[in-house]
Amino acid sequence: FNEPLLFDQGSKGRVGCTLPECDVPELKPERLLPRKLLRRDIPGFPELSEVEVVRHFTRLSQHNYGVDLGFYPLGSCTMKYNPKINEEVWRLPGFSQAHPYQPQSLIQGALELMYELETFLAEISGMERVSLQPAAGAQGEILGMMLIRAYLESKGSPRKRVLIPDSSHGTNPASAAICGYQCVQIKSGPRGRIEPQAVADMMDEDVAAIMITNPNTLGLFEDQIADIAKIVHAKGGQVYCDGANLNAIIGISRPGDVGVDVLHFNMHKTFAVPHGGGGPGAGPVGLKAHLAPFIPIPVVEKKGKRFVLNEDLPSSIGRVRAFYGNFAALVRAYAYIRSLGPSGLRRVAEVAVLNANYIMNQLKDTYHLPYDKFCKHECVFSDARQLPHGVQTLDIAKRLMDYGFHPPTIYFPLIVRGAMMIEPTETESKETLDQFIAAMKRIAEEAERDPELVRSAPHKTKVSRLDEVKAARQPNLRWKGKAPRLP
Amino acid sequence: FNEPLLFDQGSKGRVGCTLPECDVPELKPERLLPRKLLRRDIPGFPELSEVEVVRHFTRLSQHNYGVDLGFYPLGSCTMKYNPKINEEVWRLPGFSQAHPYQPQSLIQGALELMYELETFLAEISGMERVSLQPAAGAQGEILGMMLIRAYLESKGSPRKRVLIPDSSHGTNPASAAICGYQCVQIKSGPRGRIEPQAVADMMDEDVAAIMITNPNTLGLFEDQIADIAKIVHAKGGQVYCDGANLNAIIGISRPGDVGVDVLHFNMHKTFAVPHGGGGPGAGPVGLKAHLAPFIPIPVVEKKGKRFVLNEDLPSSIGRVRAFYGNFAALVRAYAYIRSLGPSGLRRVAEVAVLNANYIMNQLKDTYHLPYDKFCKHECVFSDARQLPHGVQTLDIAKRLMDYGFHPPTIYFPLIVRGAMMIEPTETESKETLDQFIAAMKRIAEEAERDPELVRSAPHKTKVSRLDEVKAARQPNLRWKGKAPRLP
Amino acid sequence: MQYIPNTEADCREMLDAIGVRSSEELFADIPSKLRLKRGLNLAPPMSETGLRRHMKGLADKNADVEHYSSFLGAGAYNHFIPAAVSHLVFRSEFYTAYTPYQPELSQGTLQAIYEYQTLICQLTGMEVANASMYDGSSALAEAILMAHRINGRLEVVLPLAVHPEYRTVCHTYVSKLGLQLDEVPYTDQGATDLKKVGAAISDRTCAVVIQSPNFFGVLESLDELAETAHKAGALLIVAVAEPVSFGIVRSPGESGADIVVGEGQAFGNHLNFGGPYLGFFASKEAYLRNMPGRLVGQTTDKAGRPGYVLTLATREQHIRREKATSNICTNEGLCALAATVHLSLLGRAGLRELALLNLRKAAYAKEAISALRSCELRFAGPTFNEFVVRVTRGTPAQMNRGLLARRIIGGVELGRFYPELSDCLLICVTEQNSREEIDALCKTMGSGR
Amino acid sequence: MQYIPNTEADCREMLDAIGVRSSEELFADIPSKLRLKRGLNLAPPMSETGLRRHMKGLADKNADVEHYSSFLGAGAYNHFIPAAVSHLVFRSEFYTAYTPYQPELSQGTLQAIYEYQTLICQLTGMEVANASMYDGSSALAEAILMAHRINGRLEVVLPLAVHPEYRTVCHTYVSKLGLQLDEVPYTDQGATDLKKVGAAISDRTCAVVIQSPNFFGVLESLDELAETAHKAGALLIVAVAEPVSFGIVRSPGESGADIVVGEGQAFGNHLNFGGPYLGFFASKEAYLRNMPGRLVGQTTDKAGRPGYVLTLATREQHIRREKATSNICTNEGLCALAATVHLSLLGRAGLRELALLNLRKAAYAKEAISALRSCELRFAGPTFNEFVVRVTRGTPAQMNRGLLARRIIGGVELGRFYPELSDCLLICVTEQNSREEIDALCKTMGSGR
Repeated sequence: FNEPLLFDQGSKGRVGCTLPECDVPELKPERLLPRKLLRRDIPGFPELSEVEVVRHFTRLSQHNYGVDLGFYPLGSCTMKYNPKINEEVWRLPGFSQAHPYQPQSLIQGALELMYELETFLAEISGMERVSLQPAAGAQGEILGMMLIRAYLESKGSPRKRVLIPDSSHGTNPASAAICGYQCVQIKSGPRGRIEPQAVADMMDEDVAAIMITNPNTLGLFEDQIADIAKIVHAKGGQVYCDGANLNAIIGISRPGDVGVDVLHFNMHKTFAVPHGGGGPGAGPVGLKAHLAPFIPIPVVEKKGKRFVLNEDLPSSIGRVRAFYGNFAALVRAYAYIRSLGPSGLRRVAEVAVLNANYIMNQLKDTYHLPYDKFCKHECVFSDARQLPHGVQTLDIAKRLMDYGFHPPTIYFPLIVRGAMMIEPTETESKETLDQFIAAMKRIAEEAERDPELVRSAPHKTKVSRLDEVKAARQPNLRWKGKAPRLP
Repeated sequence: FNEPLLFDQGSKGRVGCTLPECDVPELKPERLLPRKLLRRDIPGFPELSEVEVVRHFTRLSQHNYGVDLGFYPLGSCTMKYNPKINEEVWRLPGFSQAHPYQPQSLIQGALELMYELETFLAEISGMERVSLQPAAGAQGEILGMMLIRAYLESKGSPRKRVLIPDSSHGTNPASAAICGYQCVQIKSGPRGRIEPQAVADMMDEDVAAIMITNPNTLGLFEDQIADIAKIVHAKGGQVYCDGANLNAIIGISRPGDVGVDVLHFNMHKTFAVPHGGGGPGAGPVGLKAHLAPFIPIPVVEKKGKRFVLNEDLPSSIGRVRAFYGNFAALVRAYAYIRSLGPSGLRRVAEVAVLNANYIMNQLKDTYHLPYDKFCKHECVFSDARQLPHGVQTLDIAKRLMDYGFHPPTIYFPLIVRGAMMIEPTETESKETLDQFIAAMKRIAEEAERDPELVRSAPHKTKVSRLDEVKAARQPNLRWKGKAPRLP
Repeated sequence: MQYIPNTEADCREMLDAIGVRSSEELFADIPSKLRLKRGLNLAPPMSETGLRRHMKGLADKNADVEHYSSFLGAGAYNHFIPAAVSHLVFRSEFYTAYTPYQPELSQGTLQAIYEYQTLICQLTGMEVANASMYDGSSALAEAILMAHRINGRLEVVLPLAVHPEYRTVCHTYVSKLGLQLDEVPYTDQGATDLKKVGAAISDRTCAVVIQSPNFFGVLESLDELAETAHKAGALLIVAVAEPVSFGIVRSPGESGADIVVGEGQAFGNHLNFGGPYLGFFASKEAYLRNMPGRLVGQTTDKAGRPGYVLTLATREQHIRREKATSNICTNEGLCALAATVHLSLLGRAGLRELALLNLRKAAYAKEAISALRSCELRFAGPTFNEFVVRVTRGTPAQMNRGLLARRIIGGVELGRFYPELSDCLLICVTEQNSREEIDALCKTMGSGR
Repeated sequence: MQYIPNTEADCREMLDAIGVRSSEELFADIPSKLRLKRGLNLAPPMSETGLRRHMKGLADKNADVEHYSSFLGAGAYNHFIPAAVSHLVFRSEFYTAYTPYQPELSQGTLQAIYEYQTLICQLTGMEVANASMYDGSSALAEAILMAHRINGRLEVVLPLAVHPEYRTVCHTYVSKLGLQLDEVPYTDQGATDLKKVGAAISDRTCAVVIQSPNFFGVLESLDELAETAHKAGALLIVAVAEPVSFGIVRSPGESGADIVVGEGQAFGNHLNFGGPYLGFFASKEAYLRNMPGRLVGQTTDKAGRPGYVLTLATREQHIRREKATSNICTNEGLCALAATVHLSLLGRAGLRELALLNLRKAAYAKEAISALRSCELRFAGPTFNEFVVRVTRGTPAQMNRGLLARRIIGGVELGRFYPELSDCLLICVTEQNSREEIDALCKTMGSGR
């Protein structure tokens, strides 16, 4: 059933909540503010009862697919199960109802948590300091590049260019650009990995850094990362690691041990913080000691038994957001780490990798696999075998919906034409993987037998394929209605 | 998509939650209990991870329809909107985590709430005492009849018979029977109400009581209830009122003022406690002073500023359940009464009655209306006009599902052949009523134009009509699987 | 009026459509003398903020087991409830639905109840289970009524070691139908005196009731009892108030029980100051048609797909009216759902582990307390997670006051129910009580005040 | 391992299918020297019970606005959140979804964002709004970057009355691109000195930033500013940190703003010790293609039914990579949903009433405080729900300590951000502060310690 917009429902004068009674003198607004500053009305604003609001959003929710409904193998997004206890603990009043400017004596629990989380993330990544401030991975990237820039400036020059592999995440080039760098692309080698020689060829003293995703977006471990780091460091450059795919190596290999200078984490990927349909996440940044003077303020420090916020860092780059980061997301990540402990976190990586390899192995005879052997947390297929039947990746993705699955990430990484990037995560059972594999095989059969069935999918969703061209050509970005309504 | 049973999922050795570590000596069970009392295993019991359990019940929930999804006009069930704040407050630890046997000094808030709720319910109903103990309306009925029996016994004889109108709720006769009474049916008069003369004809000194539902299940107010009460009282009988339909008259007329001796309330109808897909509800019982000595123990009393539980009532009939009633339901009912206050509660009745009359008025030209004029909280139609086309009430009900509505109560009250009993409640907007009315009119058209479409409905639900005969003839009441599973 | 969408203007339109001038006219059928001539005398309305504050104020006047160490049991158990349980149970599709009269829109509720019925059968070792009863006590009373429907006899053996409030409920429920309840004492083991039971049984005996673990926490010997009862043509009704024991204790079904009932609160339901709780009810298949309450069965739809419906409704009051097996209509569906979710999470291994943890913790406490000079164990029989302690210095009330001063809620004072045990406390230990808490309990109990 | 379904046996089967002996073999591509040779040095795993207890222990070491009276604002506001908000936002279909890349499975999220964009346009008086930014401060920084993309100029006027942390964020964000931020002082009204702004503007000016209500709670005069900026070819960027003011204060759009950004936390989002919050971002339609962040648009499906999609992605980094309008990928979708739900509940009348209530309560407090001998109002300009108090007896820190002794969290000590205001407190009053609380605040402030 179609659900009308909020603005097309309701009736004049309805309200959906009660406010406390006014227990102070009820002066007219004209007595309190200059008349020219006053607003009369907000035409078109909703007028609904609580009942209507609850039904509206309950129905909308049923038009959505989440991890709690089923398999969500979006590659590179690590859509793992979000533990319910974590959703309970972050809402404790001491966390969710604390004001950021409370006196430090009244926020000792929050500071302790942040202090410990920094320690945990440093240990997990092999980095020396961690800033918890960035609100998302992409903001972590900006912060990381800013730190590198500040460090290089302190050495005399910020330099000009940043090296970015063609298998990098989409946000990497944009992040470097915001920090004033030009991006230079490095081609992956035939093994789907960066070749040290390619880096050596590009590396000079105008290059500020290389941004590496490891494991990369082909799901492969950059096994020469240590050599690459040496090459970059030799010319005074820095190594930035996009940690979006940390889930594959947690407890097994630490970026800090293999030459990485800066790394961002995605709390909403590796550490089971729910993604919220597009955030909020959190993207802490780990760094080596030489970058520590530039870390954003404030930092949490321990003085004896007390925790304090220190803003007195003269070389700090400043802040990337107000206050201290997406604290409620940090609470969940902290709880997750405490639940699993060292052995549990390592088991996460082992099973995540096993699950991905199982899918890769079971589907490699059905779909074209551009890079073979073993993968880490995700595997990448292409539509090369289906294209001759006129069925492409988009069609396969849409058809998966009819089988009850969320599609994988598609057309990414760009270096694989028609890529399907499948990341199962460790929270999926073998049975679910088997069902997904069976569906993928059936779709491959359908592509041969009845390609139109696949091309016209999805057939079971609330809406069929949407006209994205129309959306972009004639942008309709808000309800315009007929404001003001009838009196 | 079909969701397999819990027992057909999972894999040997999976667990869905962690238990605290054992911090006491881990003695073998054989050392703690006699071997013959020990259990080895529970074959077939679920073995699932948290992920699987969460997905299972999330999916099942989407196979359900609730008030939060739409209109649910089940007559006599008063499916009104359940305020979300009430769901929040009952879960406060002081309510939800209090043990019933805590010392009285540690339960003063709970006792105060119960004491006040008793006062509120007495004021609303015009009764003199209220027992909060019954867990549901039907248990309230049992308790009410037990009180009457105990009172009559104290006067010399419990008597033998109970008069029950043909428009009464289904549970009334069963409740009277459990208390050892024979039931005698009274026919409604042509106005859909009980005629005093019919009662006078049946009334003698073997009749213990009359059980009246007011407003009755035709949605009509028993306007002669005061005269009927006089007739019954004159012969020493008692008047029991089924208060399931109190929503229609709250703040307007009080059963206690019109001759009722005992009345049960349904907290999950009138007082917005959610029904939970079949409970828990709560069914407090209001009573007049002469029945008070027989009230179940314990009762809450106020001594100075303190509240106490009193168990010392020598004539009490005892208890109908352990502890004090469905307390968490009582908390919600209390919160609801405090939210609305006197004017809000009266408005509930006014709008509930207006909504029902609006539907009755708008549909009376389309569907047969056995009893005309104004109704109270619900209206009753029949399928008399559709039957000639081979479409009956059941078909109309099922077809409503295709329009996104829950069907009304059907084939009840029994005195209307093919009854459709529609109770909109006050929490529905005019727009929703208009949509429902439009759907009902379309179905009436369909019944003429394309009766098979209606007869084969529903078409849009997860399952089509289910074989209820098979279910009853070959009862399959549990999973039997192949226990024990493979090792 | 956030819960009443229709505004004055909406109402006006509807009144016009109906053709009346005011909503007053719609109440014209209520004679003036039957009207309330004044407003209700209730507190004025509260805003949501005000209500939240007020309710928090009331709640804060209570203690709760989150803020105190508690050793109370006696039919209401403080067990850990995983966060996933309330997350799922409070999905509004479940809790804002009615009894599943229309199966096509209620497959979620119905399948969950079918699963619940299966779990109850597995736990109790019985063949059929219903969709829930109000609580353990009323389930027991209904079990007696059911036994009476089966064999028509009028005498029931009801041991004193059955929960005292359950016994009161049974008396209240069955006395109107002429049934007679015969009490039987307990031994120094804290178990029901089986000899006395044997002596009380005759060919007039309808049923023998037994609770295990009983009110004193002691596990009863069911096998002999089943034999004795069956020999006399009576039914054995077993009540279980602490169902976590099912994880480690042999099921009543294996011992020959005919009807097994009890309190399911321990699975997924909060203490809630005594309610709502969850009566479970299971029996042998032979007695199915005498069973009270709702039943969900599996069937198929017109397309042959599996589906679930309420079934065997011919036993129920809306078909048989006064001949119904019971008058139960609304039951405790959401509590049953909570139990189903919790049991699914615990699972085969988890339930056993949980039961074992309770057993071990209680054993640890029992041993520590038996070593104190101020107390002794009152009974010698095997117990699960509760046991009775006799206070030898001072009174139980004094001991509890001393504990309370240390934010420990001690045991239930048994004098309240058994005058002969007025020097005793009933102590319950669950997985929620850490060793630290148990040590603090013992230390304070041992300190003599 | 309740979150990892596969057991050892399941893993064994999968390894066999893959044809390797152990999961170790799957990591063969990680050279031994790049391996961690030891276990991670972290605390051992905790059970769910243990975790809950531990987290509660940490939370209890913090104060919260439920247990204290708080008068803190300064960019983070304590407003009442109706229970329906979290009930809806924590439906798992919403919070366990990813960014809606596949619209057919994401219509719920997408329609809600479309509604959110509409609400933001209505509130700000602007023509287009995006799907959310990280918070108010980064939204402001992005607004400056956007203005730079539009007119290519490099100088930005940034008044001192803008939130100090927002200013720091702007500096951090824009300095790498050669933009220059010129600070402008405030007057004794507490408003930005418009003459000085005028003097600072030239044909090199990219944008003029203004916050209203500003950091001191004072409402700025936007109309003149818009005129001055536009005359010089510069854009006017208006930041709003307390959006409840939209209910009663004229919208920036009406005053001629080009870009309006701000902090939406006040709508439906908890204080959360500073995050996650909700950056909102709106502009004139003419600048649409320079806007950062995600956008949702309405379109139709193949059957002509309306539906929603992420659109205008050509501005974004996965298409344009380093030429993208910003690098934002994950934003604050769930916070935007909470705001949408809260605003729907408040509605047209409720938002106005809420704003008025804040205005009146703050005015009441302002008047009471101005009557004290120990304090005076520092600025004379009109304010919404915050205002600056100069402490004339003792220090702000002393005054706050005195308040804290009565469980009142006083105002923000402004010396932290403005050395010249080190004798001042910034006091915020919302609908959450009862008159009683305000009276207690004033009484304690007046008691001289």
